Amino acid sequence: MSALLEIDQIGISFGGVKALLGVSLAVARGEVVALIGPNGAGKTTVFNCISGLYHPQQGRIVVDGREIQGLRPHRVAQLGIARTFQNIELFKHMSTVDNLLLGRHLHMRSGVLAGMALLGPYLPAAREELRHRTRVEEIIDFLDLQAVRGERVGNLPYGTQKVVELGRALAMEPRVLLLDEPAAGMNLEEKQDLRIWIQDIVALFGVAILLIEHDMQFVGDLAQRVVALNYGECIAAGTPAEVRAHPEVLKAYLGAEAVA
Amino acid sequence: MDMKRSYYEDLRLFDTLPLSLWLGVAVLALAAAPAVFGNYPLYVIGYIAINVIVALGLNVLVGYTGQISLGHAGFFAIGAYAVTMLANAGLPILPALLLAGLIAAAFGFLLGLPALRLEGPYLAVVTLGFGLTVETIFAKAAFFGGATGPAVPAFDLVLVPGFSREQNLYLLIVATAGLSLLAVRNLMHTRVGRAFVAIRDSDIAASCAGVDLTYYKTLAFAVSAFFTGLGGGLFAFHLGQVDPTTFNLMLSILFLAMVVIGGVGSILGSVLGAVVISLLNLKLKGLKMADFEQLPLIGHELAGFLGRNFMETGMANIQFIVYGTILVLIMLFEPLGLYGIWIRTKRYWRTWPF
Amino acid sequence: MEFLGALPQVMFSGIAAGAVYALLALAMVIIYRTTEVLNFAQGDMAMMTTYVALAMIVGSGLPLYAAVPLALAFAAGLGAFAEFACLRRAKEPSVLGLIIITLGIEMIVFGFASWKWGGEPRDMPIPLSPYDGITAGGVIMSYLELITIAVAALTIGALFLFLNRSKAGLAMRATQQNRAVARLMGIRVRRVEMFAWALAAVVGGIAGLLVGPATTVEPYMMWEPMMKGFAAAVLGGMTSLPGAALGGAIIGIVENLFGYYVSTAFKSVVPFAAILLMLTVKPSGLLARHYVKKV
Amino acid sequence: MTALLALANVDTYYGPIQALRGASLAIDAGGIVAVLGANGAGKTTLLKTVMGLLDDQPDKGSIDFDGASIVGAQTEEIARRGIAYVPEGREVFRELTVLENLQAGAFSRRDDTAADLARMFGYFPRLMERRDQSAGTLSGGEQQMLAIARALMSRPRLLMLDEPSLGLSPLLVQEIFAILRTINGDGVTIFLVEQNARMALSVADRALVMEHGRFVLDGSAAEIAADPDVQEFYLGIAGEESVKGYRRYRRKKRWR
Amino acid sequence: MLKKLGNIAALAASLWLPLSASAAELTGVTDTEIHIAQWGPQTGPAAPWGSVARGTGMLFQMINDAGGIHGRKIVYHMFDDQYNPAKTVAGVKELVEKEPGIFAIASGVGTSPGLAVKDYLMERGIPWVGPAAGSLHWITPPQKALFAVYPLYADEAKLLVRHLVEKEGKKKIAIFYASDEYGENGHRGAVAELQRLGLTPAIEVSVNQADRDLKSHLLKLKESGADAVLMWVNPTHAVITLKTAAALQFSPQWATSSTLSDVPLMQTITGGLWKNIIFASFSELPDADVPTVTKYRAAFPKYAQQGERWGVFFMAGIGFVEPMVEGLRRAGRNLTRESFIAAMESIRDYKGVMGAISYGPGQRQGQRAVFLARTDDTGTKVTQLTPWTEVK
Repeated sequence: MSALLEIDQIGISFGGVKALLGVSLAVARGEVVALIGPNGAGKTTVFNCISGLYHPQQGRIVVDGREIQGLRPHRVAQLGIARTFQNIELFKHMSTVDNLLLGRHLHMRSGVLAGMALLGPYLPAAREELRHRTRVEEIIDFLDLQAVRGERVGNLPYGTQKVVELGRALAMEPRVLLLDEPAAGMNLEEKQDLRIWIQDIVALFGVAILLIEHDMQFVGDLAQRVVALNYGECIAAGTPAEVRAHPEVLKAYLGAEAVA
Repeated sequence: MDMKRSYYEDLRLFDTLPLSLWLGVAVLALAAAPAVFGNYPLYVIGYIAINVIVALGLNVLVGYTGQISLGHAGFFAIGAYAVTMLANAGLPILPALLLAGLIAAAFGFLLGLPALRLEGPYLAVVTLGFGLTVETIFAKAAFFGGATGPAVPAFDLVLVPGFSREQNLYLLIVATAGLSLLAVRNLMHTRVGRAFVAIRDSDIAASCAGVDLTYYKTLAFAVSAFFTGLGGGLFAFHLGQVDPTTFNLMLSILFLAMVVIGGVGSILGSVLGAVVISLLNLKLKGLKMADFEQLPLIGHELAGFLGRNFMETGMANIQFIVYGTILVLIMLFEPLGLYGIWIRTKRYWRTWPF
Repeated sequence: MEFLGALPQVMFSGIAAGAVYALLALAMVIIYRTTEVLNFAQGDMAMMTTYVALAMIVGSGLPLYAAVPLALAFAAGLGAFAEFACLRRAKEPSVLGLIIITLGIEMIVFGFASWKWGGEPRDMPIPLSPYDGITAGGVIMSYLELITIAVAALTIGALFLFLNRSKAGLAMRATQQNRAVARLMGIRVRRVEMFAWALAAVVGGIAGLLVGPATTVEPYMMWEPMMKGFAAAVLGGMTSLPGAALGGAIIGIVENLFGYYVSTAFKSVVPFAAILLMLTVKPSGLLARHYVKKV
Repeated sequence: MTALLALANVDTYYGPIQALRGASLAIDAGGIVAVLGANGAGKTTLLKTVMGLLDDQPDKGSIDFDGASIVGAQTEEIARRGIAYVPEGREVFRELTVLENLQAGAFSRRDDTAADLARMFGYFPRLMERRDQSAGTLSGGEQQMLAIARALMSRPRLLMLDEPSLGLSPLLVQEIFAILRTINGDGVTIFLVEQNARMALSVADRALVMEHGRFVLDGSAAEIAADPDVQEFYLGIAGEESVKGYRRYRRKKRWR
Repeated sequence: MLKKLGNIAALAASLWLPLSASAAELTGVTDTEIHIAQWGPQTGPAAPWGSVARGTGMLFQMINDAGGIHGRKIVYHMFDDQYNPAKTVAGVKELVEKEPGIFAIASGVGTSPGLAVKDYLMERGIPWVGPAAGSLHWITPPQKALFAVYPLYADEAKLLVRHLVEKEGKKKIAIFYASDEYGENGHRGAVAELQRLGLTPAIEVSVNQADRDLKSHLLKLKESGADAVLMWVNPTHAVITLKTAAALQFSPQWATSSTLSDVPLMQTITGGLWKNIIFASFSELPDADVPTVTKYRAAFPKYAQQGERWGVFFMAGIGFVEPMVEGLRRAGRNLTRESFIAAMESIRDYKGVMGAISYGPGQRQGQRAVFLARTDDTGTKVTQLTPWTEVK
């Protein structure tokens, strides 16, 4: 099976501290892969390498046959990679709709002059806005965000913000979706909503999802495969059950409680 | 509340009927002004309108993109000098103005490049240095007319036949301000403006959503500089003079004050800020000893006290105290600036008298 | 040979000028570190301090050694009052809003001083002839310049010790890093902030008292030094005390070298070009760490 | 005997949103008390209200510490009275060294702190190794340890912790909870707020459950752990969980 | 609600924009009043120059107290423009267009503010007498309604250089000048004169308005080996220059412009360094015992505001406007702008506190003569070096 996203032995260090040491993994279209590991294991660093925020010093990152390591973030995004963030990086002063419309940035064309000249509904910039607004409304319906459509997202509750962030990533119509602790801070109910959405996203759009999550139940329900990191190294990979039982993982991550 | 029938209504300029009506009235009033008013009110409105253009431009940078600039007097100067020299070289006024804006935009782009990685005080110092450098270069180079600057050619554009030079100039300035208002407002509601705001709120997320930070940050500088340069170009005709010392740090600070006092990241705020600061600037006068004498009860005593302890010749400086106090008070009680006060007033009126 | 002959003299002049910039930079850094406010009123607060000293010397006939401490005490009060009356009252302040508040304070102080003492320049009498100095290795060093450098160095050293060795200094550093958590430690952050403003006003006031005798006392006497002080603070990194001192010295030296060897016309803007170059290499200034936001 | 900390009918607003609705609670000196609750239930708000970190809040109600009201007092004064608070997300002074962080913790004390320093290094030997390192370079777990040690430096009578397990691996969470036990054994009353209900219940003597800004359950840790609702919603103890979860999801959709 | 807002807006508008639709010619002259305006910085960095405008005010008060001019009192509209041309224009337009208008402009401080209103005034034929700046702009080309008094900066510089070379025997003359119109004009005049004498400047150093650290400037001057320095800067820079020069043990012969001719002021603010300075003077010295000066000096305590100082600028405010008063007198009771301009053109060798002033058809630079003087070793006594001299 050829993977849509393939990470091959990437390594990166910051000021002599090695953050990643030859991490490899692959995600295929329609697959959910989870990345687990204790804090500081380098999970988010992997994400940052993929999205171009960091440039790995070793190894390759390949999307659909094209090497992307070293590309700047917006170039990576152009190749169809969207992500969410651990601590929510929304555009706080914009409305939900505008946040999602920003997700459509890549698919829109109008520049400064067209933007300034927007006057009636028939000028190109306005037509484009309306077209993409329709797409955004579909996502709003899908994620149940109708009630907060026009709210400033900075005023929304934490859980809703996480959903808006997911919506923004979806608006990009990505081929690969990177979710950094999407369920963190959510209650059980919200987590279940989220799980259904993620499953639907995979089913409907056929994206490849790479996910960081601490909640092993959540991971077990969603992911086909799990990769465990510790101190920047892959210590285990396989099905959730396999990884959960892996002795290295137990030692580094789950601790004695889970063994018992 | 939400009675909109199509998504376009979110984009439309005037979302309510009363607002459209009032704006119509304002446009008509401004257009009719030259027929009614003498030179002086036209001068004041023109001065305000120029500042509105600059405040809009600066707000694109400061308010929407979240970058600070203490050097916009530099772009203003570039616009003024460019118009003057292009017009002196024989270019008609309208193309000269447009070109001046574009030249300023080009410099904005250049300044935007080093500013890419800088923020806060660092950006403040770099832009401050830019403004000072521009001022110094214009003042020093014989090519630019040295200490008194180049002579500004007569304003010979006729928009309405039969109108005087001042009236035509007024119309051009106000029309340009109106168009700038529209342009900036529209820009902020579409793709590019959204990218600016996104960069301000989270540049990392914006870049991961496909926004090219380098391009849009420098673009914000260029757009901002364009409007500021345009304002500078109009200012050259409005004042009839380009003197390098006019474009000093105080002017940059004045522009910044307009944006912040008006309301960062708000179109209406830019207008309100420009109006208030311009009027304070032109209208604020110092007090005289007689003003204190006239106060009831304590007047005489107070005047005596002030006479003993302060310089009567320095009494005009009370205007600085008033000016400063107004700035402090607005910022203390309404961090959103005049725009915030406007919002509150609106809310108050909506529920009045309850 | 002759070309470089003046180099030591130019360098010395640069350091003497830089000493004043360094003090103003320090004052800005103290406030910025503690309260994240860029205090554009710093220069005019120093001007006011200088006028107060002058009024005590000329008006009340106090000797210099009595007038200076009293003026500095006044500066402390002025700084504390500005913090107490204005900055502290700001609701949900934005960075720009705070800057505008300090500009407002600046205008008030400027207006008040001009009203009280008029716009004409004045002389700050000191019991020291401007001609006196020592000559070493061909470098003429006036006593006033030597005193300026010495006072600046002492102030910087004392501040450094205070912040790094004393409990109050620790409280200031803790407040700077995380105001809310500092309060959880029982640190009375409002007092700390007020104290920071007072301290900064004193340090700036010292700069004013050094500028006064070398130039004139007039309402806008500190505008230019203030701008250079701000530049020096940024050059050093905005949060670093040694950085501010170093930045001041660099700016003083760069502009004197440029003024002497190249052109006086662009002397005052050259430091900014130097800063631009430096910042493109190190966007956080010389001695401050650059924090890249983590996601 | 009066309770160490007593809240009665406390209302707190975040802007227009009411976060606490008549919360009442009394904690006696000595034990470990845990508050469980979902995100947004008002747990953090509760602690911030006690510490006086929210301007002009609480809107209503009384908060007494050691018999005296602390409503309206400045945070720093509340801290000086003997409540230490370890905020969510650690919040160490990143640019200060470990030692300076600890000294800052002892800021309000005038007596000698050497003995307490030694005690902290006893609890957390890893901090001793890193005492001159700046705190920003520590790992997440070490920062949490530092935050707790720093809080203890003021010799508080009540230690309040907000989500000490947040973002830490299960192994570290265990380590930290074990130390909390020791600290409690040394005479510090502990009041903690946790989402990790299992961990919290394993260490606490008494537990409360918070929902929508008020307490809905109160009892010994064992009682709470045995409550069927708590088991389902907070401990996730249930068979065939996915299917059940899916059912719940559908039901929720209908009811909305 | 909207109505109320509208009312408020209308009210606000009416406050700021007084309706002045009456396009009728406003001349500023009534049966009992002559309205005259002047701008002058009372605040901001240029505030020290503001005393010029206050001096004019004292002259008008004295005239009014003595009965006015042909039965009319002078109403003096002085406003503070902070040396900001945008404010100057606003203030002038407001006064000119408001009832009853402005008859003429008296003095007006500064080249830049003056240039900003020059065309506006000249198009309307509003007379303007005695701009307070020695600029060539006022007389190139001569304007019908603009009468300059202030001698040209370039002429002062030429006289000083001539004196330094011919009388003091100086060979290496350095030029230290402000980088503004005042400095550049002085610089140009000095270089031209040196050229005429077959010399070149030892060094030409300019100083920016904002600079307060002049060490490198002074080092350059010192290194040039100049035995005399023509100092064409403002008072503050002069103070810093002398103090810095003292610190660098550099003591050339200083020569400077009429802008720095206020000896008591300069002596005070330099802390006693204003010694042995050669300076040009455009007016009688303020402490001179000549009747034209003593009558004002005697009246000063009665009219001056608290905080005022009897100095050169204050007195110049009188001197720049004396010819205007003379013109008003000569124009007679039937005062129009035409009759006033004709009267002004008839003035020959008028002598007030300034040098002799003459106008004529096509001649608009009233005063050309200055004299040179020097302070002694104590800095308190002034000796006149030359009589009133014109540069030919």
